[in-house]
Amino acid sequence: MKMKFTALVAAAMMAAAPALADLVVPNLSYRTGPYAPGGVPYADGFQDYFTLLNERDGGIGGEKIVVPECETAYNTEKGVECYEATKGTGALAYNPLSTGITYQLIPKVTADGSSLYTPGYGRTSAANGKVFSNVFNYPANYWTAASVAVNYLLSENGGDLKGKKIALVYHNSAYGKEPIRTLEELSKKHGFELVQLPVEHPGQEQKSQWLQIRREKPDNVIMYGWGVMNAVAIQEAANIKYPMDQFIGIWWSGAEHDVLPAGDGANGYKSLTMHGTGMDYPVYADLKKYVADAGKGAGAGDQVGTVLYSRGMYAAMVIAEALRNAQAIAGTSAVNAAQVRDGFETLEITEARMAEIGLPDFGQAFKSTCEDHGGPGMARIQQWDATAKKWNLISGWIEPDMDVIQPLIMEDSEAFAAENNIEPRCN
Amino acid sequence: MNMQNPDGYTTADGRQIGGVMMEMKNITLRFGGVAAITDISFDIREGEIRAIIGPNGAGKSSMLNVISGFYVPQEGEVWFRGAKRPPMKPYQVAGMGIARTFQNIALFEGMSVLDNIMTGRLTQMKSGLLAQAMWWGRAQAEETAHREKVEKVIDFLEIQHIRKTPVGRLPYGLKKRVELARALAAEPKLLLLDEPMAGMNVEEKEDMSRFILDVNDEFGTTIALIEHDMGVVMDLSDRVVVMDYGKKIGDGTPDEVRNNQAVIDAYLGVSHDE
Amino acid sequence: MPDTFFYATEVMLNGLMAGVMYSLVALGFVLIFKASGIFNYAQGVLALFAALTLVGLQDGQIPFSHVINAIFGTDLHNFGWTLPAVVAIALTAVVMVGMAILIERYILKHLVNQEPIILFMATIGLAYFLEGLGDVMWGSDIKKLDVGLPQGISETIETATYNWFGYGFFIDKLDIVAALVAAALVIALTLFSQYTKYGRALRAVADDHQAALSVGISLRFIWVLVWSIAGFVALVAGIMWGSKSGVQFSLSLIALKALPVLMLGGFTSIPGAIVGGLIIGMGEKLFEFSIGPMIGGATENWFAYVLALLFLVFRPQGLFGEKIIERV
Amino acid sequence: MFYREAGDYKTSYPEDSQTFPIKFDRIRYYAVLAVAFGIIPFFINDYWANAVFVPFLIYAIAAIGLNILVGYCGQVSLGTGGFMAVGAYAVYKLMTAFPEVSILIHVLLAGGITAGVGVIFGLPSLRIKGFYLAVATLAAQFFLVWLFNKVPWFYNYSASGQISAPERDILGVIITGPNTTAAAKYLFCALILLALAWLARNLTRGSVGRKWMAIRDMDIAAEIIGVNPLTAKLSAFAISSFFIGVAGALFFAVYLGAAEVGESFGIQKSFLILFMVIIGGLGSIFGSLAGAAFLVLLPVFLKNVLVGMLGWPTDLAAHIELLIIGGLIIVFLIAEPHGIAQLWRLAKEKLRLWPFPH
Repeated sequence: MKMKFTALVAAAMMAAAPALADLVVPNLSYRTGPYAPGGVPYADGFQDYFTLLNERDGGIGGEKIVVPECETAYNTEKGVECYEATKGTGALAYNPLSTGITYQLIPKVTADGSSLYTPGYGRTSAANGKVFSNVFNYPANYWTAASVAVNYLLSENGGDLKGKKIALVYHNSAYGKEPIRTLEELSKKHGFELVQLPVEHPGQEQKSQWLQIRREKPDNVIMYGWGVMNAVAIQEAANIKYPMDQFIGIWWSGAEHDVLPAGDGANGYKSLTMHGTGMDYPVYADLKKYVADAGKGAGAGDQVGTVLYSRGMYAAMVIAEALRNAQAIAGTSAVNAAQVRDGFETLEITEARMAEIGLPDFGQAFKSTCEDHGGPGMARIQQWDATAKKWNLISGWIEPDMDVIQPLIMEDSEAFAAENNIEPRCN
Repeated sequence: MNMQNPDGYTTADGRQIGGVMMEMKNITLRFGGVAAITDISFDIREGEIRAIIGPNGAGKSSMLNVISGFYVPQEGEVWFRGAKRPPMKPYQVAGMGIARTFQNIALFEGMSVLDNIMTGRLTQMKSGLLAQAMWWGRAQAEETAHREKVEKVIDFLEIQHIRKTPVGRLPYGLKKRVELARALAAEPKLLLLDEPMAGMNVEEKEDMSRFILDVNDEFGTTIALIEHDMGVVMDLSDRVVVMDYGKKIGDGTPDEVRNNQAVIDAYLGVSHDE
Repeated sequence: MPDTFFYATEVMLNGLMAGVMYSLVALGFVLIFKASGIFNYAQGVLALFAALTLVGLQDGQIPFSHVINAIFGTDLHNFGWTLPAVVAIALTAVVMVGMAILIERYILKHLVNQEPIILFMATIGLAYFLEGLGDVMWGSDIKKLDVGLPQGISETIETATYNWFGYGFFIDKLDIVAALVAAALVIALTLFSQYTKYGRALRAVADDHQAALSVGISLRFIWVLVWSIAGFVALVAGIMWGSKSGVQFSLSLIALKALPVLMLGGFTSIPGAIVGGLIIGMGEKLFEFSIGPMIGGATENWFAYVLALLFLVFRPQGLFGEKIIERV
Repeated sequence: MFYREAGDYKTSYPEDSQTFPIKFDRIRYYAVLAVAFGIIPFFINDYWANAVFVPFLIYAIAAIGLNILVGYCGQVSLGTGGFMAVGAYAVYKLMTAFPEVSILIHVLLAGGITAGVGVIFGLPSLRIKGFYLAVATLAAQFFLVWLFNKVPWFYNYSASGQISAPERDILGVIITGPNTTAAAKYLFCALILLALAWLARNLTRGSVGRKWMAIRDMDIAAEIIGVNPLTAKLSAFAISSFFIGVAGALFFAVYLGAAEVGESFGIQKSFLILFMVIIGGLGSIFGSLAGAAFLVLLPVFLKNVLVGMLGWPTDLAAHIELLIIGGLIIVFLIAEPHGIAQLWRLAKEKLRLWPFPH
């Protein structure tokens, strides 16, 4: 009985293993659990882009891309299982869309030689390539987001935030706490008052926080939320009649399902974004032709063009470019994990290249170096139009205040290096 | 026979009874506004078999609970071996050498007969947590020594064959016997029996009576018991306290009590429910 | 500081309102515990399932479409109709009754006379099962629940209080509706248990299983009945919470907000569930308002439990329980 | 035929109270140990270690700990996740504060600290009983998670509050950090489990165990026959928390390598471990192991079958997984409310008679 069971598990694992010659990019997704509404579109976009490359171009450099999907349910233990299950198959890069799983995988991928790509999430200080050799989080991260938001508010207020009051409503978890230090520094620098309002997971009950906002009347509210917390916060803001255009979410608080439940009340709500929005990009024609119409779309196919779908697609695009870059450097199409890491480290994405791909002006141009894995950290502002039910970009690329952020990155990464005896590289 | 003699007396069957072991002085116990026991005093002598009788709801079990420290009376004092007993938790009372059985069997249903009886030895087992965790020589030796004592009780009560049986599977009569075994395993100075023969058939009652007498005889254990079967009470006990409505209405030898008018009235009247 | 006084009052009022929302969930627990001694952990998931079903019916979603599509390669999503809210609610209530029958037949019947902890675990198993079923049937994306309940600040109250006190209080219209619904629910339940044959049967079972059986009430029927009612209460809770925060997996976690209410009010007392909810709601909001800022905030989750715990340590019999006299 | 007790006489009381009174059981026990320590370490790879064996071993430790409290002492606790967090954060603070001290000592100290915390949160059990107590332990769960999330000292003031386990070794063999070999991880956890299971067995067969069980079966009677409920309950909380603390320390340091308190040690963890205990069998150490094995293996197995073999979409598979696990739990409780351990006992009783059924 026991033997049979073991044999069955072993057989099941064999069946899951793809052929070794392909380029393997596992998709550690979550389509279940409390954060599924965010995980589903992201995973769909991620899958679809690689499917497009396979169907249209025959893969990258002639190599098919295999994207084994593994359900993590946003749970670190399942994340471990997924990592271990896929790493034996020649996995080249991971993108787990979970800060918890990222922290957990950082030492593992470093030891195993593969790469971790965490655009806009994960461990911010991994931007310091000297310490985190195998982790890449360009083009932007949690701290640059906070700074971009403040810079946007500066520009709205004629460059002066002195005496203003800004409230931070955040998910009371590792992720939500990320921007606090940055914002504290910025509040010192620009002289605004910072009010911190943590919301406990899952965030269905936020009356206390929003009553406090109603009492204190902050000039602006910045939100770092995820999951049901976003929708509830926007609803509560509408309930207390907080002016929506004073309310800015990070890019994880700016999807359609966050604003739709509040109906008209959400009109004017703003959020950051690190990529374009909507379907007005040439790539969508190809996606329709080669993926959706061919019946090869991931998931239910109803997420195409949504904000988080776009983000999953963006992440896939960057990984694909890194693979292409790795092939160019290594001079072979069948690249291994170490070569892909080099591909990430020397990746440069230009505006011209993005136009070529069919995503003109979709993301910011950036160039990675040995020291800098974090990119320029810019973001744009998008605003929700409740009548048209769509997001509109209302700003160009806004730069973060790296003078404030860079020391913080150095401090945090050096503490990590000291705790773990890591010798800085790139000298 | 002079039962008021402080040094003891001799019973009809020639057993020598010692001085006062336990004395209840003016005990009053109330639940909320309702008095369960009102101003009762009596004593229990060394080596004696003392019975408490009375109709349902007379407060007998409550009295036993006062003795074993489970209820704390609002008024009155409990004296044990010449000293006033300070307020105590039940387990401390058990530690003084007072063991008991219960009206509705209170065995540990999830454990085997042997383990149940071994719990009777708990007050005397001293090895510490760490020693036990390591199962060091001392803990093991202690376990063995106590096991030997328990086996004696098992032999005495003739329950060798069910040693390893889970208590939950035993018939009622055997459960009663195991409960007695658990109390005896503690080697108590004073044994309290709450209706030891309730629900038993004649044969089982005879067995149980024999065990009670043997315990008193062989180990010299003082026994206080509550029982409904008048025949059994009169046969077994040296002295009887009679309670009704929480008050003492009689106290003396079985013969004296039998002829007490108040007692006769109480028993002829309708028994009242609890 | 009159401002602080007004703020505190406002927080308190909103705490009371939040408490009503907790009570709605707690009521379902109480009903089942009272009639069958089962601590039904699945109550939160029942609310989620009811809300999912309601939205699904209302929007004409095809149940299990995801599975069907996966297996047969079809592309089904919708029946293409929208039902009026009232019809959808009625249909969902029917589904909940059907569920109660199934639960009784396939689970409870086989677990009669088991220890409470076993029954408790069975309901956790049920919770997992229903969670999976809800996802498979209706999908796991976030859904908007709209049965036409008003939401947002009540301007009437704000203006009125502003005119009276110089400070406009914030009261959510949805909360007012919830309070009214809760009141109606309690009145309905009371009338039901006082004046109908089945209601009296229910009370008889709650008081004494044996006695109830001996007067010829089928225990199985009672269980179906009480689970149906609990299912209906779950539907009400699901509508309220779903209108507030959308319908999605996290909705099942509201069970955790009801547990301290149960501790405080007692597992068997309907008034306890209401008053307990009010105390917990008010207590946690006031604590977050007054002490929260000093210790970093986000205290509500644990403070509700600590409040209930402290209360129980000093009064183990709960809010409405009588002093326990232990007997041997 | 081989499985019998006839002819297996005991001549002394210690022999009678040994763990495996039947010879065949003893032999099988040694065989399992031989496989666990002599064979598996040589064949184990990262997947089997990280996805199956290490979580199983660690959950088994936690399940034994919780079983002491729930199964032996009858005090239902839903604070397990919080207590594991205490173990995890304690070991993290110790590891980073005293890097030169052996990790083994840190793990044991973390268990000790958790025991202390467990005693504090066990105090209400003296007044509160049954489900009220179960719900009350949730106070510990939520409060501890909040505390570790809120007070930066616990996570050494890192930006996000995540804790990461640095590399540590025992006698030159790396035990924590990414460079740990599968075999080292496995053996370290297996040895700790073996030692703790042995401790638990000793405690539960002696007078301490009897006190716990007496309290569990009938607390009032237990007190009257001389069990001090205060020490009995609190010792159960302490010992149980020690086990859970050690499990939490290993969970963070050896298994996950990095942890965030709300995510890794949330309320779901408390329920999961309670499940293991009940499905395995209350009041049975073997049952704790069986329950942990069942609930660690089942999801991995289902996932590999549904996604790997049948090729279903991952989300559908995950939902079906929930359905199956929930359904199985119910089926299990209906078929045998006393858990896998009881099924095993019944199977053995049948085996004892084999091949002659009468």
